[in-house]
This record gives sequence, C-alpha cells and structure tokens, in this order.
Amino acid sequence: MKGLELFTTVTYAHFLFLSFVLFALGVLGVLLRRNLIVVMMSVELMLNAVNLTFITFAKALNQLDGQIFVFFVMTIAAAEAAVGLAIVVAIFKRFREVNIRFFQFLKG
Amino acid sequence: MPLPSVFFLAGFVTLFGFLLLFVASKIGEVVRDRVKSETYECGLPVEEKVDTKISIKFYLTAILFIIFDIEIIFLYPWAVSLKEFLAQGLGWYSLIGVGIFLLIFIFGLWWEIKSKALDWE
Amino acid sequence: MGADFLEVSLNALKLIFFFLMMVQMVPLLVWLERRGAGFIQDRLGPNRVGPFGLTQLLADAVKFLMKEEFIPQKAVKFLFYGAPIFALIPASLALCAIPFGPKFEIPAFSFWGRHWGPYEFILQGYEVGVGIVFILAAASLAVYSILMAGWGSGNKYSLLGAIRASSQIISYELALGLTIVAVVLIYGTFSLNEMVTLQRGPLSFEFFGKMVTIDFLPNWGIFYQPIGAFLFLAASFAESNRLPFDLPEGEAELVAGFHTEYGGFKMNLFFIGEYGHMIVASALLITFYFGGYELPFLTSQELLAIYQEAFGVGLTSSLLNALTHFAVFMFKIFIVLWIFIHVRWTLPRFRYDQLMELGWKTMLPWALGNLLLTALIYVASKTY
Amino acid sequence: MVEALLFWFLALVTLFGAVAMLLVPNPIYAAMSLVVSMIGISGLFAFLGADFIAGVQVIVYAGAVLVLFVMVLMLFDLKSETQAFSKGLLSRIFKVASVGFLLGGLIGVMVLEFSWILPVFMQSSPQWTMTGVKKMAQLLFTEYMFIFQILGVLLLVVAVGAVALARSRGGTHERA
Repeated sequence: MKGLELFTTVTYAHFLFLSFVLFALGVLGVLLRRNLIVVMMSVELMLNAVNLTFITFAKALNQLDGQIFVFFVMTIAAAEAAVGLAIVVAIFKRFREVNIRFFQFLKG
Repeated sequence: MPLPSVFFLAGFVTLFGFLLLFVASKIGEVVRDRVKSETYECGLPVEEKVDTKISIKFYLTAILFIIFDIEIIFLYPWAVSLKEFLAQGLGWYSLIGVGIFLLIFIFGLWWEIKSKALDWE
Repeated sequence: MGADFLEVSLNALKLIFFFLMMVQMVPLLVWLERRGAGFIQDRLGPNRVGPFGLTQLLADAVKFLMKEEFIPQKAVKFLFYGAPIFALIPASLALCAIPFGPKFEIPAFSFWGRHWGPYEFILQGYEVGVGIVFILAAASLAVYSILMAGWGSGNKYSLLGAIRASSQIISYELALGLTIVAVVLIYGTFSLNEMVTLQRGPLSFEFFGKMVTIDFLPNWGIFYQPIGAFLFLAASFAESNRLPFDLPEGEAELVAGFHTEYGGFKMNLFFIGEYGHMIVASALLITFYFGGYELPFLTSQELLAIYQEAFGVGLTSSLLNALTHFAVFMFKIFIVLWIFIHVRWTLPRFRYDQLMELGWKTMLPWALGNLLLTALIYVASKTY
Repeated sequence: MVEALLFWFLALVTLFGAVAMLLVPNPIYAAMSLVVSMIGISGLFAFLGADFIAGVQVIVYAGAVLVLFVMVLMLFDLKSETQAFSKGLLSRIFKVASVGFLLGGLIGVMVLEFSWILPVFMQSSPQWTMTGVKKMAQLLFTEYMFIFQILGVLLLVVAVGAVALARSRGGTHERA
C-alpha cells in the first residue's frame, strides 16, 4: 500500500493542489470564453479556489481569520456579480449580445 | 457535518426519482402524434416569437435579493453568539455595531422603496 | 455514518425511512386537502373508493403510473427529465435534518458470535451542528428545479411561471431569513436539537435580573417571538407556493406555471417536492416556536422515567419514549398542515404586484423591526 | 479510508463542474455546472470543519449569485451561441500554455515546501463547529468590526448602483 498513499491519506497538499487546478480552470475560462457572463462565472470560480485555500490554511494553522476572510470574499464576489450583471444587462440592451466583442466599441 | 449521510440521501433520492420515471415510462402506452408533441398554447396554433420579453423587474429583484441576503447572513454569527458577547460585557458594543450595519441596511431598503425600484405596475 | 456495519446500515435505513415517510405523506395530504375542501365548501369530496375515499390515493398513484410518457418537441430532454427528479432533493435533505424525537439506546448484545456495542440512535436523518444553516442551504437549491423545468419545457408560459416562482421564492426568503435570525438570537444556537431541549419545562426567563416563571404555559418559542412566528408562517406559505401565494401557477394568466408541459409521474414528483416543502416548513415552525417533539408539560426525560418504571430500563422503554415523541411531533405537524389547507380554501389569490409589495415592503420591514426589538429587549434585559 | 473516498468524490465533483463550465458552449448549462462545482466546494469546506461557511457558500453562491446568472441568461434567451470560444489556434495554444506554466509554478512551489503535506482529518463533531462559529463571530465583531461596517456601506453602494445601472437607457426593454 506504499504507492497508494497519495490516494488513501488526504493531506493539506491535496486541497491546495485542487484549489490551484480550480484557479487555473477559472483563468482558462476568462481567457478562452467569449460570453461575458461565462467570463464572470469563471471569475467566481477563481474566487472560490482562493476561498478553498483560505479555509485550508485556516484549518492547518488553527486560526479562524481565514474563515472570516472567506466571508468577506463571498460578500465582494456577490457585490461584483450584482454590479457586473447589471452592466452586462446594460450592454445587452445596447448591442443585443453579450460577447467580449463589445470591448471593441469602447475605443475612444 | 455528516457529509456521507447527506450524499447517500441525495443519491438515493435521485435514484428513486429516476427509477420511478423509468418504470412509468415503460408502463404507460405511447401514442405518437405530431400535434400532441407541440408546445402547449391553450389550443391555439403555436406562435413563434423571436424573444419572449421578460420584465427587467425580475432581474432587479434577484440583484436586490443577493445584496440583502448577504447582509442577513452577516447577522447569523452575531445572533448565535450574542449570549457570549453578553457574558463578556460586550452586549451593547456588539448591538450598536450591528445596529449601525442594520441602519445602513434599512437606509438601503428605504431608498429602494422610495426610488420605486420595488414597484410593480 | 457509524462505527460498524450494523450502525451504518441502520442509519442508512433511517434516512430511507424518513424520505419514504415524506413521500407517503403526500397522498395522505392530497386526500386531506380534498376532503377538507369538501368540508369547507359544504360538499363531500372523494368518498367512493374505499372507506372515506382513502384508497382514492392508491387509485391516483396507479393512474399516474399508467399515464403516457411524453415529451414536447421543443423541450430540452435532460433538463425536462432532470427537473422533477431534482425537485425531490432539497425537501428531503432538509427534512432529514429536523429532529423527530429524542435519542433511543440499543444496549450491547451478542449475536453471531460477535459482540455488538451499545448504540445510540436519534430519530432524525442526520444530526447537523449548524442545522438551520444547512436547512436554509438545502432549501435555497429548490429554485433550480423550477428554473430547469421552466427553461427545459421550451414553452413561454413555463418560462414565465418559472421566473415568477423563483422571484417570489427569493423575495420571501429574505423575510424568512430575518425571522430565523431572531429565532437564533433567542436560543443562541444553530442546532435544532438544542432548540428543542431549550423549550422544555414551564415558561421561565430572566427579565431585568429577575427570574420570571409562569407555570401554566410551556417554555415555547412563540411566547418570545409572536410576531416572528406569524411572519414565518406567512413566508413559508410563499416559499412553498401555496395559496394565497400561488401566483406562479395562476391558471388565468399562465396556464399552470412552470409545470404546464408536465404530466403523469413527472408531475407527481413535482407534487411530492411541493408538499415536501410544506412538511418541512411546518416541521420547522413546530421546532422553532412550538416546542418541537416535546410534550407541553412533560419533558422527554420524565416520560422516559415513567416508561422505565413500567417496563424497566432497556430498549423497550427508550424506544417507546422515542416513538411517543415521534407521534407527538407528527400530530403537531398535522395541525400546522391543516392550517395550510384551511388557508388555501379560505383566502383568494393575490395579484403579482401585491405579492411582491407584500414581500418587500411589508414583510421585510416587519421582520427587521421584529429582529431589532428582540435584540434590544434581549440585551437590555440581560445587562440591567 | 472513508475520508479519502469522500475527498476524492468531492474533488471529482468540483473538477467535473469546473471543466464542464469551461467546455459547455451553452451558457445556461455552464451556469448549472458551476452550481455543481459550488456544491462540491461547499462539501470540501465542510470536510475541513468549516460547516457554517459551507452552508453560507451554498446559500450565497448556489442560492443567490448563480440564480441571478441563470435568470439573466434566461432573460437574454441565448439558446445557442454562435461563438463560444475565442478565435485563433495560436493564441489559444499560447493562453493554455501560459496557464499551464502558472499552474506548474504553483505546484512546484508547493512541492518544494514540504511542510503542508500533513494528513487532514474530517471534523464532524457538532460541538467543534458550534464553537467554531462562535469564535469566528468573536473575531468578526471585535477585530474586524470596521471591515464589517465598511462592507455594509459597500453593499449599500452596490444596491444603489445596480438599480441605477439596470434603469439606464437601453434598446430592447422599456425603461423601468
């Protein structure tokens, strides 16, 4: 069972690794997707990956500050989603689509 | 949190629903009909619209819900540990702190009501 | 889930039991609802099939099973089938976190040449430390099945009904959340089991340094939170889409709301989900404000002592104790469910703008005021 | 052993949701897969003993933020998208490669720093979590009181701003 230890015991490293992968997937979503709403969802995923890191360290260091920061990050994320979607709806009203192509209209 | 139990139950419920639907689909007799599988429109011919307009109010409601929901969630840790605050002599301190927060909350709600963001005509 | 094989399997069986109990209560409630409607409207209701029409339920179930399974052309297949299955999950997850009775103990015994240690079971699917938060989280997922159904049907009435329903649910969730904050404040815990424990005995509380005890009243939450209890009841009507808040399926406007395209067993699953929400709401109301599974003037320990005197210490008395409290809890739930049914056949439906106005401009301020008042009185009475 | 199984199950659910969100062209399906991912993450929080945060995660993300996303997507009625992914094979390869580089760097740092490879055990006793919430509240309402107030102001600003933005002049929908 020596070789299987990676799978049979869960370590903090597992959580950190998972959160890195989630963060990378979020970055990929921001870079590759063209729908503004999906881009925002990818940002939410990145924030969640960071939250996972916070909680992992809170547990590992036995300090609750990490949990409080997750609380704050969630608040910011919700606020960002609210304003961001309001902007997306405004863009949709104007251009009838929510594609990052919209940014080309922002040139002065 | 008893995660294994929660996931077991969720899995069981899903399986239960799936099996019931499966059995129901096998028992009932099926008569295919072109008209039957059309979208239900109270018997009128189906009218295709390019986009169904949904009032922007619904989405505004959802946005305001997010904001107020977060504010309410902030109150939970305070409410649950008010006894401990009182035991430490921090009762009024925490109440005033949360009171200021709630005043901002109430001001927001008042503003939304006054600016007619919550009116449905 | 448990230490050894027996405990794990018993716990799993317990979960399945609670889920099936919820499913089985639905036809009973439908029968009660139809008979109740008949009673209220001075007519008979279903009375042909079996005694008092009770086997009407079986006939209905068979009818649902025999119905043709069909899917509209425009529907998205995955969402269309997924929505009714998903509709069951939030209610059953929430129901299993509510305590239905006190703990009962199985003493150690030997069987099959093995020693099986003493077990302790609780009449509850699983015990969650942060019970209320868990239930709120599970209940907040209910919106998805509605949205999935509305979008997956490919019908504009369904979509409009779904968006209406989800808007309504999230609007009333705010008032509900605020009343629950006041409840949490009174008890100082998230755990439903602890709340039930705290409501034992006669009404007694510390008021400006004096202990006040009123012997003829039980120590129930309703005496601390009368406004909160009423707000909670009203908000849970809206959360479970019951009349007078059943705007999502206002027949005159939207055919049948988000389940316009559904029929047969898929419809039935939605029904189970909806009634499940009703059951959860009444169980929560009982747990918060009406003493949970406890009898008014006899705590579960006292009753256990009485049973132990009669049957001796052991499995019989503790099991009898648990079952008695289970019956008490079910009785209380049925009273609340009868209120749900009675209101449905008494009050007319709101208009949608009235509904939203009630939610945001009346219930939310009242819930806020209730919370502030509770907090002020609580802190003032404990410090001076 | 049970813990390891639970962890891998949750990790797979989370990763499945995230990958599906990345690859599914239809934005509504993407939002639904993100819901799955969020629930997985909340399970991981509960695994790490942060029960309250896990509940809040589901209430806030799955119950509020993503409902808003799904509702807005339904409002737009984007049944299928003409172009879900960005164009250009070369730029795509470049993007994926740079993200891979980032991920490799992160993992490299973690592997070099061995001290985090400690086994973690699931906290399931209700007592621990209750005191956890209470301790958290103690910190939140004393040390972080100011940030808490500031967040209240921020949320007020967001509420006002979102209403103002939603009512700004637009094409398709009438002014509310």
